[in-house]
Amino acid sequence: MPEITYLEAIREALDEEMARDPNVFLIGEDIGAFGGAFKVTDGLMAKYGEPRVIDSPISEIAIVGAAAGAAHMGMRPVVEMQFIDFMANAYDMLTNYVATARYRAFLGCPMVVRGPSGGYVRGGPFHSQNPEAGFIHTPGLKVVYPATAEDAKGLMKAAIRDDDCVLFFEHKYLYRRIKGVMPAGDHVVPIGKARTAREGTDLSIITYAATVHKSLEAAEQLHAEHGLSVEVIDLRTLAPLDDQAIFATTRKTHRVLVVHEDTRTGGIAGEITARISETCFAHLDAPVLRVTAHDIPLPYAPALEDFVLPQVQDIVTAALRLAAW
Amino acid sequence: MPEITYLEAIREALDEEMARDPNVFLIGEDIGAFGGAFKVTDGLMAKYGEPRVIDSPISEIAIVGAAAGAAHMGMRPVVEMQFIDFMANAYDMLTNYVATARYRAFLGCPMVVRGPSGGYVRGGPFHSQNPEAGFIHTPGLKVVYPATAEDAKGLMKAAIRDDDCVLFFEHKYLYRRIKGVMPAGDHVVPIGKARTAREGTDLSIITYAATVHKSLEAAEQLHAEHGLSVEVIDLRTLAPLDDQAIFATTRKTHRVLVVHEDTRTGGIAGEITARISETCFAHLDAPVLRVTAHDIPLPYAPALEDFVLPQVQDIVTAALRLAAW
Amino acid sequence: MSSRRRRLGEGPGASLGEALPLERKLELYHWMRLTRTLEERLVALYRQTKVVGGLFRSLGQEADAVGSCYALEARDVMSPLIRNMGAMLVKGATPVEILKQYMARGDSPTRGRELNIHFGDLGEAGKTRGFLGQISPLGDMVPVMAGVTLTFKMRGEDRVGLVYVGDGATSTGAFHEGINFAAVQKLPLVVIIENNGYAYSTPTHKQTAAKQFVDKAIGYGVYGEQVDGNDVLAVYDCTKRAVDRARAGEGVSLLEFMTFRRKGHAEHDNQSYVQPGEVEGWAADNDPIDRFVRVLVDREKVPQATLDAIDARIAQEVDAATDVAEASPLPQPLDALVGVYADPPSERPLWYREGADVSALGTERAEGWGTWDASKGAPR
Amino acid sequence: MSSRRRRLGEGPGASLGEALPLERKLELYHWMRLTRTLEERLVALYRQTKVVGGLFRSLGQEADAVGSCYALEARDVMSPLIRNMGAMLVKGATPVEILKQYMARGDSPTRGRELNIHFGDLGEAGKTRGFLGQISPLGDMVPVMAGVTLTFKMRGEDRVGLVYVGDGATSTGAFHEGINFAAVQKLPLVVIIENNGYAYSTPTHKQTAAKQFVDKAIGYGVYGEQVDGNDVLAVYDCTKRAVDRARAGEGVSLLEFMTFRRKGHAEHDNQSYVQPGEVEGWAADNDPIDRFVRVLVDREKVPQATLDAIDARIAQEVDAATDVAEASPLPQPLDALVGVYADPPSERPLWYREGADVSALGTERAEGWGTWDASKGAPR
Ligand SMILES: Cc1ncc(C[n+]2csc(CCOP(=O)(O)OP(=O)(O)O)c2C)c(N)n1
Ligand SMILES: Cc1ncc(C[n+]2csc(CCOP(=O)(O)OP(=O)(O)O)c2C)c(N)n1
Ligand SMILES: [Mg+2]
Ligand SMILES: [Mg+2]
Repeated sequence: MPEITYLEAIREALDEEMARDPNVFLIGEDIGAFGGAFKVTDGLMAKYGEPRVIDSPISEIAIVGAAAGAAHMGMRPVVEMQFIDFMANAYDMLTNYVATARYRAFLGCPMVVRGPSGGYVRGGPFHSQNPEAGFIHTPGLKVVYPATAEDAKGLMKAAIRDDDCVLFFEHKYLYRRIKGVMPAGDHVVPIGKARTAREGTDLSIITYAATVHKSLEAAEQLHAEHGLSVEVIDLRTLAPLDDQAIFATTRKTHRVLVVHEDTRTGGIAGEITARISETCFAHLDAPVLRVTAHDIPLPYAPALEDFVLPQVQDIVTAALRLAAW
Repeated sequence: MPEITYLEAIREALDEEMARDPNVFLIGEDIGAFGGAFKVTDGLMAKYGEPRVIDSPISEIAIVGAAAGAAHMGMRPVVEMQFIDFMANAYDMLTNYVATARYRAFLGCPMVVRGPSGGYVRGGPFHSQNPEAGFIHTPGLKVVYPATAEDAKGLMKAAIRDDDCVLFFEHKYLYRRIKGVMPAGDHVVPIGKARTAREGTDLSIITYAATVHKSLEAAEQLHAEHGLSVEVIDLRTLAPLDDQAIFATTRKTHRVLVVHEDTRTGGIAGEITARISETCFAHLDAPVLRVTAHDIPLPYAPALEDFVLPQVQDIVTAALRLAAW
Repeated sequence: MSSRRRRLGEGPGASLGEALPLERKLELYHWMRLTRTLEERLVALYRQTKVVGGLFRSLGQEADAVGSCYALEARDVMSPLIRNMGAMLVKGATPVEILKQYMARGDSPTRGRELNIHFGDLGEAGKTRGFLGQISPLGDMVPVMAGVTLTFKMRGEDRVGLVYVGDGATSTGAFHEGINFAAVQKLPLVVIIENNGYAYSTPTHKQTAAKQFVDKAIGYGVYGEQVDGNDVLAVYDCTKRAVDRARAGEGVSLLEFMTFRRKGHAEHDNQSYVQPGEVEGWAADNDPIDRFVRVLVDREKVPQATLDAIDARIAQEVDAATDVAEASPLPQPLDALVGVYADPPSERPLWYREGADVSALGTERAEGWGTWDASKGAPR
Repeated sequence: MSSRRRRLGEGPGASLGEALPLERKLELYHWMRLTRTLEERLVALYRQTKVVGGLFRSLGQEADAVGSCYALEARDVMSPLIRNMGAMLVKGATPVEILKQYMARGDSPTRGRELNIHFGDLGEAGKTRGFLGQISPLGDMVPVMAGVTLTFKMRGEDRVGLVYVGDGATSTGAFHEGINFAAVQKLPLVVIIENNGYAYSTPTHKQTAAKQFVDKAIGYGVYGEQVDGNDVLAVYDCTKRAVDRARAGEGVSLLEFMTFRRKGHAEHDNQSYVQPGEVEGWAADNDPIDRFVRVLVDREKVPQATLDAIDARIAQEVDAATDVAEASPLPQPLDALVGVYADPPSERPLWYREGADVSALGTERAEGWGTWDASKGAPR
C-alpha cells in the first residue's frame, strides 16, 4: 500500500462510501467538475455523475438545510463548506434544526458537514478558523477532527455511516503535509475514541488536529533535552469526548496539559479541565494547564499568525512548568 | 423610589440613554407601536418617534449588520432579538463581522444586541436558549447577563456606552418576577465586575442570571438546614470574566460550585473551572463541581423542562457533596 | 417563459376547484370546519390553562391551509407553519394528536418535547402521512423541504413537496437561500406565501417594498401565481396547478395567498396595531367558511342540513378527542434523557439528580424511542 | 412604478457617460489603466512569492469597478469586493497601501491583520475617503451598508452608499436580508451585481434560475437596470442615475453589470471549467480598456501620445509605490495583541510566551491604535 496524504485519505473515504452506499451524495460549492477549492472531491463527479455531486449556489443555509431534508428521507449527504469558517452562516440551521431533529421530531439527520479548517497557513481571520467549541456545546451534534491520514479516512467513513450529524473538521495545514498508509479493507475508525499518539509516564498532553503534531515534536524535544516521558493523547473526536481516555492518562501521569489551536476562552480545553477536575481531582499533582491561541481574531501576516497560534516552543515551556510543579 | 421590575429597569435604561444621547436608537421586530413581544420597548416609539425606533422585517442578519454599519458611523444602535434564540441566525454577522471590526479594520461597533433569554417558562427548544457560551468564545464581543433589576438597568446603560458590541442577555423568567429599587442618578454598573450576592466562608457558588436566585435559595437552605456558610457570586458579566472575583472567592472558601442554566458540555462552567485550576490550584480543597442543565435540547412539557434544568435541590445536593469533600 | 403571474380573479381557464365533484367539495368544507372547531376547543382549553404555552389561531385563514394541502396526494410531503393546522388535518394529523401536543402530554406526537403543532410524520410514501414538523426559526423549512424534494428527484419518486411561509418569513435568509436552491435544481416544490397582512404586529409594507410577494417569482426564475386565499376552490385550483407542474418536472412555483389574520399573533395579543374595523370587515365579508357555505348552499344546492350534520359529527369528534387527550398521561421526567442521539440512545442523569432512576435507562431504549425508523414511521 | 429595468443597450435618453467632459473621460482611462498595471505588478510580486496569500484579479472588469465608483461624490461611501480594486483606487486608496496590504506589511492599512484589499477608510465626510473594507463571508456587506446609509438618512446627510456583490453572492441570505431591509427603509443605497459569468467555478445558471439578476429588482420593489459592464461610460451612466435617485430620496437601486472574469478565481485557479475560447473571445472583443481606447482615439480624437503619457506616468507611480512597499517594515508580533477591544486596549501575552516583551504593552496604546477615532479617520 502506498502512502497517501491526509487529503487523499478523505477523498478515498468519500469514494469508497459512495461506491458502497447509493444514498451517499455530496453537496457544496465548486465541488463538482472543479473538485472543490482544495480538490478534496476531485474526480468524484466524473466517477459518480452529477446527481450525486451537486454544485450548489453560495448558500450555506440552503445546503445544510437541504442535506437535513434529504437525510430525513434516508439519504446520506456529505456537505462541503468551502472553508469551515462559513459554517457560521448555517449556525442556526445546524444548531436549531439539525441538532434537534432526532430529539424533537424523531427524525434522523445522518449527514456530514466537512471542510478545511484551522490555521498556520496565512489564511487570515476568515479562512483559518477552528469553530469546534461553538458546536460541542450543541447537544445532538457530533464533532470529529482527525490529525492523521489514517484517521481522516477511517473517521470519515464512520461519520458517513453514523446515524446523526457529524461535523468533520479537516485541518488544511495537514492536507498535503501528512501522509499515511491506509489499513487494508474497510477501514473505519469509531467515533468517540481517542488515540494514544505517544506513550509516556511523566505528563500528558491532550490535544487534537494540527497541534497533535506540534505536541509530538514538543514531546520529542522534552525527551531529548529534558529526559521527560510525555504521553500525547489525540482526541480525534471532540463530541462526544472520550472521557475514559482522558481520565486514564490523567490517572497515569497526574499532570495534564491541554493544547489546542482554537482561542483560549471558551475553547474545549475548559471543558476537558472541568471533567478532569470533577473526576480525577485526587489524581492531579498539578493544575491542568492550557496552551492555546491568544484570544484574538487570527491575523494573516506570518509574524502575527505565528505569535497568536500555539507553537512547539510554547508547548515545551508549558510542559516544563507542569513537570516542575 | 418605587420598586420596578427587571423588565421595567431595562426599559428605563433604554429610555434614559435615548434621552441622553441622540445617537442611541432601537431596531428589531415588532418593537415600535407594539412595544416588543415582551413589551420591553413599550412607549419608546411614542416618545422618541419612528426614526429612533425601527420596526424591522424578520431579518436577524440584516438588523445586526445594519446596526454594525450605523455603529461604525457613530450611532449607538440597540438591537432587539425577539427571542435570543434567533441570534443564531445572525451568528456569522456577529462573530465574523461585528466581533472583528475593530481589530481588522479599526472600526468601532458600539452596539448592543439584547433579548429575552433562558428557560423555566415552558418555552420549548427555541424560546428558552442560553447561547452565551457560543459568544464568550468569540474575541471582540462582550457578554452580560444580569440577575437583578438594578444590574439590568445599570449594565444596560454601561452596554450602550461601551465602545464595543455588548450582547445583553435578559432572563425572561426574571422579567416580571424580580424587582428592585433603582439607585438615584445616573446608575451605571461597570461591565466586567462580578457581584457578591451573598457572603459566606464554607463554599462558593459562582453563577449568573436566573440561577443566581436558585443559588441564593439553596444557600439559605444550606444555612438553615446544614449550618453551611455559602458565598454566592453573581458574575453579571460573562465576557470579560471577572477573574479577580472568581479567584478571591476561591481563595476564601477553597470549595467552588459553578452553577449555570446552560447545557453542561462546553458551557461557561468549563472555562471558569480551567481558570480556577490554573490560578488557584493550591487553594482548592475539593474539585470545582458543576450544576448545569442536562445536555439536551430543552423540552417544553413542565415535567421535562424541570428535569433538564438545574433546580434548587440540585444545587443543595451538589453543595453538600462539595462541603463534605 | 419560466415565470408567469396572474392577478386576483383572472384565472386561466376552467377552475380545477370548481370542477371538483360535490363530495370532494364537502370534504373541503369538513376540513375547514374541523380546523375551526378544533381551534375553538383549544381556546376553551387555553382559558382553562390546560394548554401549555401559547395558542396560535388560523381564524379566517382556513381556506388557505385546507384548500392548498388538499391539492396534494397522500404520498406528497407538506411542511406547515403555525397557522396551517388545517393543512395538517388534511394530511392526516388527528385532533387527538393536536390536543395532546398542545397539552404537552407524554404520549403526544413529540412526547412533550415540542410545542403545539410542531410535529410531523415523514418518511416513505404509504407508511407515513407526509408532513414535516416545523421549527420556530422562520424560513428554515424551505431549505429542508428543498432537501426532501431533492430526494424525490434523485430517486425518481413521483412525489411533490409543499412548504408554507408567512409574509414575514419571506424576509429571512433561509427562505431566500432555500427557494433559490430549489429553483436552480428544478425541484418538485411548491412554496406558498400566506400573505395575511401582518407578521406579528408588522404590516407587510414594513416587511417588503415589493408591491406584491408574487413579484419575487421572476427573481427566482420560478412560476408564480397570486390568489384569493379565502376562496377555498381558488386556492385549490391554484395549488393544484402548481403541484401538477411540479409533478411534471417543471420545477418550483411561488404562490401568494391573499388572506387576513383575524386574531392576534397568539391568544395573548390584542392586535392593538390593526386598523379599526379591519378585523370586523374581514370577518363580515370574507370569512372563508361563510363564503364556501354560500357556494355550497346557493350554487351547489347543498341542503343546510347536510352541513349541519357535518358540523355535528365534527363537534362530537372533537369532544371525544378532548376526552382522550385529557386522560392521557403527562411525560415522565426520565424520558427527557432519551434520544438526543441514535447512539448513545440516552443520556445519563447528572450525578446530583438524587432519585433519578438510572437503572431504568442503561443503553436499552424503549421501542420506537429516540430513533426514527423509516420502516415504522414516526411514533404516534 | 417603483421598479423598472432596461436591457443592454437601450439607454433612456442621452448618456451621462457620453456627456462627461474629455478630461474626466481621461480620468476614467487613468483609473482603469492604473488598476490593470497595479494588478500586473502584483502578479509579478506574487510570482516572486512576495505576496502573502492569494491574488485576485479583475482583468477585464476594470470598467465595471471604475465607471461605477466614479459616479460617487467624495462624501459618499463605497463597499468593494475582491474584484473592485479599481473602485478603491477611484475612492482614494493608494497603490502603496494596496501593495503593502498584499505584502502584509506592518504599516499596511490593516497592519498585517487582513488580506489583500480588505481594508477601508470610513467615517465623517471630508475626513475619510469613504470606503469600507469587506470581510470574506459573501453578502455581509449589504446589510452593513444598509446600516451606513441608514445613518445618512437618519442624520439627513446628503450621502449615498454603493455596495458590490458578485453573481454568486446574490445567493446568500445576507444579500437578501440586506437589500430587502434597505428597500423597506428606502435608503440611499445602490447595489451592484457584477455578473461576471462565474462564482469561482460555478456558472450563473447554477447560481440562479432567473433569466437575469436584474429581475430580482421587482421582487424587492426597487429600481433596476442592467448594463454592459465593459463599457465604462455606460456603467458610469447607469450608476450615476441610480446614485442621483438615491440622493433624491428615491431609495434603493439594483444594477446588474454584464461582464466576464478573464482570470481564475484567484491566481492558482487555471479555469479548467470555462468553455474553450470564452476567455479569449472576451479578451479579443470585449476588453474594457481596449474598447475605451477606441472611443477615446476614434471618437474623441485623443492622440495616442496622450494615453501613452498616462500609461508612462502610471508605470512610474507603480514602480515608486513598489519600492516604498518593499522597503516597509514587517509587523511586530506583539502588535497582534492590540485592539481587539477599545477597553481593554490590548490583550496580555499568554504566560508561556517566553520572551514576549510584556512591558511594551501595559494598558497604554500607541497613537491611533486599536480604536477608530472619527475625528482622525482610520490610520493610514
Ligand atoms: C428567524 C425568526 N425570527 C423571529 C421569529 C419570531 N416570530 C415568530 S412568528 C413571527 C411573525 C411571523 O409572521 P409571518 O411570517 O407573516 O407569519 P404569520 O404569523 O402571519 O402566519 C415572528 C417575528 C422567528 N420565529 N424566527
Ligand atoms: C458565505 C460564503 N461562502 C463561500 C465563500 C467562498 N467564496 C469566496 S469567493 C467565492 C465566489 C464568489 O463569486 P461571485 O460572488 O460571483 O464573485 P466573483 O469572484 O465572481 O467576483 C466563494 C464561493 C465565501 N467567501 N462566503
Ligand atoms: Mg403574516
Ligand atoms: Mg462572479
